[in-house]
Amino acid sequence: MTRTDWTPRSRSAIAARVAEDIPEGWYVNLGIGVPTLVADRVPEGREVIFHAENGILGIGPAPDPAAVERWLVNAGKQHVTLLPGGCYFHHADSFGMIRGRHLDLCVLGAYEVSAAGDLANWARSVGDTAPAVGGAMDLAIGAQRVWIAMEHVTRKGAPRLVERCSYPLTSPGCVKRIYTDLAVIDVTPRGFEVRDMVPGLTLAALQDMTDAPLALAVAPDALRMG
Amino acid sequence: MTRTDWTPRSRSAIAARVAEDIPEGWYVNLGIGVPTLVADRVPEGREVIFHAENGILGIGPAPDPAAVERWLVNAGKQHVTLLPGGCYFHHADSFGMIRGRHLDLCVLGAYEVSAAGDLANWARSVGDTAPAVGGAMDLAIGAQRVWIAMEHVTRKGAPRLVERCSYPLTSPGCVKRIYTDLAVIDVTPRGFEVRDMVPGLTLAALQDMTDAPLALAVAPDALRMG
Amino acid sequence: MIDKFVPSIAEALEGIPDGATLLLGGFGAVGQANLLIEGLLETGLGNLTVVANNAGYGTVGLARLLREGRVRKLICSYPRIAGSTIFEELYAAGRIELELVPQGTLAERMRAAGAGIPAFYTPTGAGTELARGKEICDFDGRPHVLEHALHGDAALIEAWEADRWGNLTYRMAGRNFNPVCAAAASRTIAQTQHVRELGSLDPEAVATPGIFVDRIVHIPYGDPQD
Amino acid sequence: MIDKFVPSIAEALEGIPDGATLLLGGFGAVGQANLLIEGLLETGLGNLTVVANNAGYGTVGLARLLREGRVRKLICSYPRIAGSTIFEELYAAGRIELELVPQGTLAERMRAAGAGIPAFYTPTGAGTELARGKEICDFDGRPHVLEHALHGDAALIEAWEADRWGNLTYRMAGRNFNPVCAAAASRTIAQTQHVRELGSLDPEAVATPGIFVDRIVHIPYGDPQD
Repeated sequence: MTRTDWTPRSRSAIAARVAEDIPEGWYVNLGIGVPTLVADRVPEGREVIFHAENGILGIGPAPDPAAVERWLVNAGKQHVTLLPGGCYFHHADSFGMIRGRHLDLCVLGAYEVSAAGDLANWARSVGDTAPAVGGAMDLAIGAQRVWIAMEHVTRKGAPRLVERCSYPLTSPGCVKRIYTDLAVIDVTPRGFEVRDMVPGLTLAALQDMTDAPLALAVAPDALRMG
Repeated sequence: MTRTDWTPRSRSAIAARVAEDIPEGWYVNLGIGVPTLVADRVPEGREVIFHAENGILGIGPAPDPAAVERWLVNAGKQHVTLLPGGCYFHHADSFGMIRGRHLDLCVLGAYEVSAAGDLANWARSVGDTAPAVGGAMDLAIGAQRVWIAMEHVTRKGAPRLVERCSYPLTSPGCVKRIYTDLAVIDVTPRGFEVRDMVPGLTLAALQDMTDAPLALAVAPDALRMG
Repeated sequence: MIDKFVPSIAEALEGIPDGATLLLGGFGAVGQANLLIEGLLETGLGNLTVVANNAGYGTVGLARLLREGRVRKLICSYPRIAGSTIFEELYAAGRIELELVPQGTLAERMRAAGAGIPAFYTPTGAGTELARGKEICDFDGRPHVLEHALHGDAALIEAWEADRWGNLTYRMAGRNFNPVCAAAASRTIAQTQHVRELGSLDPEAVATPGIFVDRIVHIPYGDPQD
Repeated sequence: MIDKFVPSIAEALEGIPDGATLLLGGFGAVGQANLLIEGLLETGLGNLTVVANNAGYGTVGLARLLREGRVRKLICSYPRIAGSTIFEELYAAGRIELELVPQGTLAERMRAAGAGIPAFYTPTGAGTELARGKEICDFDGRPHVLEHALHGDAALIEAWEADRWGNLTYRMAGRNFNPVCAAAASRTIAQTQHVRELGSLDPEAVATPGIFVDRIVHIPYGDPQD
């Protein structure tokens, strides 16, 4: 594949594509990386309430560098702001919200997602280096919906959408939808179903970069090209 | 026993006797009845922090009837006041404090206490009438110490300190000390031990009104007559 | 724009099904969502399971709902009504089922439901009639009872202040079970004494974050009566 | 008069035994009781088990304690130190034991310890490496992991304001694990930025009631650095 007829979405464009699908009024937790970018791409005037594991609801845009509040960081330890209507609570209450299924959505990054919705995003292996899990497992089981935002393949070109995860699982069967630089794909009882692809990309070409069968989404209004 | 050489303690005097034994700085929950009276008998200048199950720490004296705050009631649904330094919290947090053993003391009323420290104070029988338990079982297992304040015998003269409770248990083995109108009695691994009695009362006479063996407390400083 | 306020009690209650499990905040006369509860009478709903600490207060709210025969089962710690025998009569006549739960276990079971914990062990009630038939397990040599989360189809609660995102504060002892119920139900409906602009509540002092609240009605009824 | 303030860090830490289990509040650079933690170095204590979300921040606090070899075991969700490889090196060299716990389970295990719940079931981690060897039980057709309370011999926390009864507030994201640790330890030691008169904190906005706090040191260090 030396030439392609399509342009992958940028990280920011993936985030925008995710943001487009978030309805007003949802409570949303954003993971580190591309997911974090989603907050800035929510369409103007649409109220979405962002949650951070470290006890914040109602996170606003990044602060003016000249006016950083050093006591206000998100779960990625970045400085943030609080919107009017935001509030603070402690870690047990915060994970009560997560585990208790009060979040409408969590957007996470991933190493791999399987056709059964298994998520691997916390460790590339177990044991060889100091492992760290953070809140990934709580978010994966707790949010009403888990959406993944990631590159479709690794830097070496290996598929990240796979028949079976090779990395340690974060949670089995938790992923509902995947937003990559090439496509938006639902995880259904029938496996991966493509909702949209970037212009110029074909299902056959996408399948070549995917390690599990792809089908086009059956609902006619679900498939959107471009 | 038509004549006695002793005067039983009044309800208020029982409360005062309990209050005398509460050191400064203890966190204390008071049950309904005689225990409630303990708050007003704490020696002047001694700071004791009173807890109510319905989410209050730092309860102060009863309010001036002309200035009752209708949003401030204790677990007995009486209007109370809040001391400077008091605060509010919800019921799950309140019972977390109780169950988590953060209270130094709970003073409760009782129908019966056994020589093993079993407490019966929530129901006279099970099933014949609508039963109600409230927070009694949580307080009985949760406080660091459970002290009982009650009359030594029932109105009909039957002992309330017994070998074995006949009423349904609130919790087995939880009572540490009993303050009655006649005596102060520790519950020890050896059974009931008398710490003090009202003036004029003899151990033999007290034993007559008690359904389990009594001994004098062994520690010399623990026994105080008067 | 997110706006959880609805103009009428009828709209606030819309969608609660017959036979629903309802969680009611309040303790004594304080913090009872009486007007929401009485609104249920207009809806014609019946066959309800009600979770509440008491069986109502006076002749309003839950006491009326009971009198009108709308409640099939009561899950409760202290099923008494001040100055009324409504509950006792229903119970004696076998016209209502009662599940008696220690007050702290009642609070913790709802807290568990809100926090995604399906079951937990508690020392409360071990060795008593109320543990009969339940799974018992020893921890640190002490028996504990396995208790299950208590989830509601709807919670009816009373707040002091509310903003359009559903952030709530309570007043003094009016907090009690209200925040616990709010988190434990599929839909949480609040009546509030005061309406506040978004951003005017102290983010450090919001007692129930809006994520737990679905609908709010402004009912400035004044102080609780008793 | 109750007064939980002590004049020095050394006095605040007095009585913590060698080999103790310490609960440390803080998330990222915010809300870390760094000066208390570094005070441990002066005491000569070692062989510690430390419960904390991260393995420290920068080169202060827990990071220093680790570098000095005082920690035998770390119970942690995300054992990384921004800008440092201290933990990784100790771990690779087999000089420290690690118990990796999902962040929400870490918070809930401490919450359980504070609330007298010895064990609970959680969906977090089911079907993953982190559930290996643990008791699994299905609720509502979903597997759950039995997790145990995590209790500390001491908690070292950071507050924004404190009064002499030990009531605490936190600042913004500085709340995080601090209130959770405070309730879960046998002795809780707080460093505070501000000292307040008793009665000047809003009773509706106290985040940690004084019942959970044993000693306080006034350490007005300013804003967290990173």
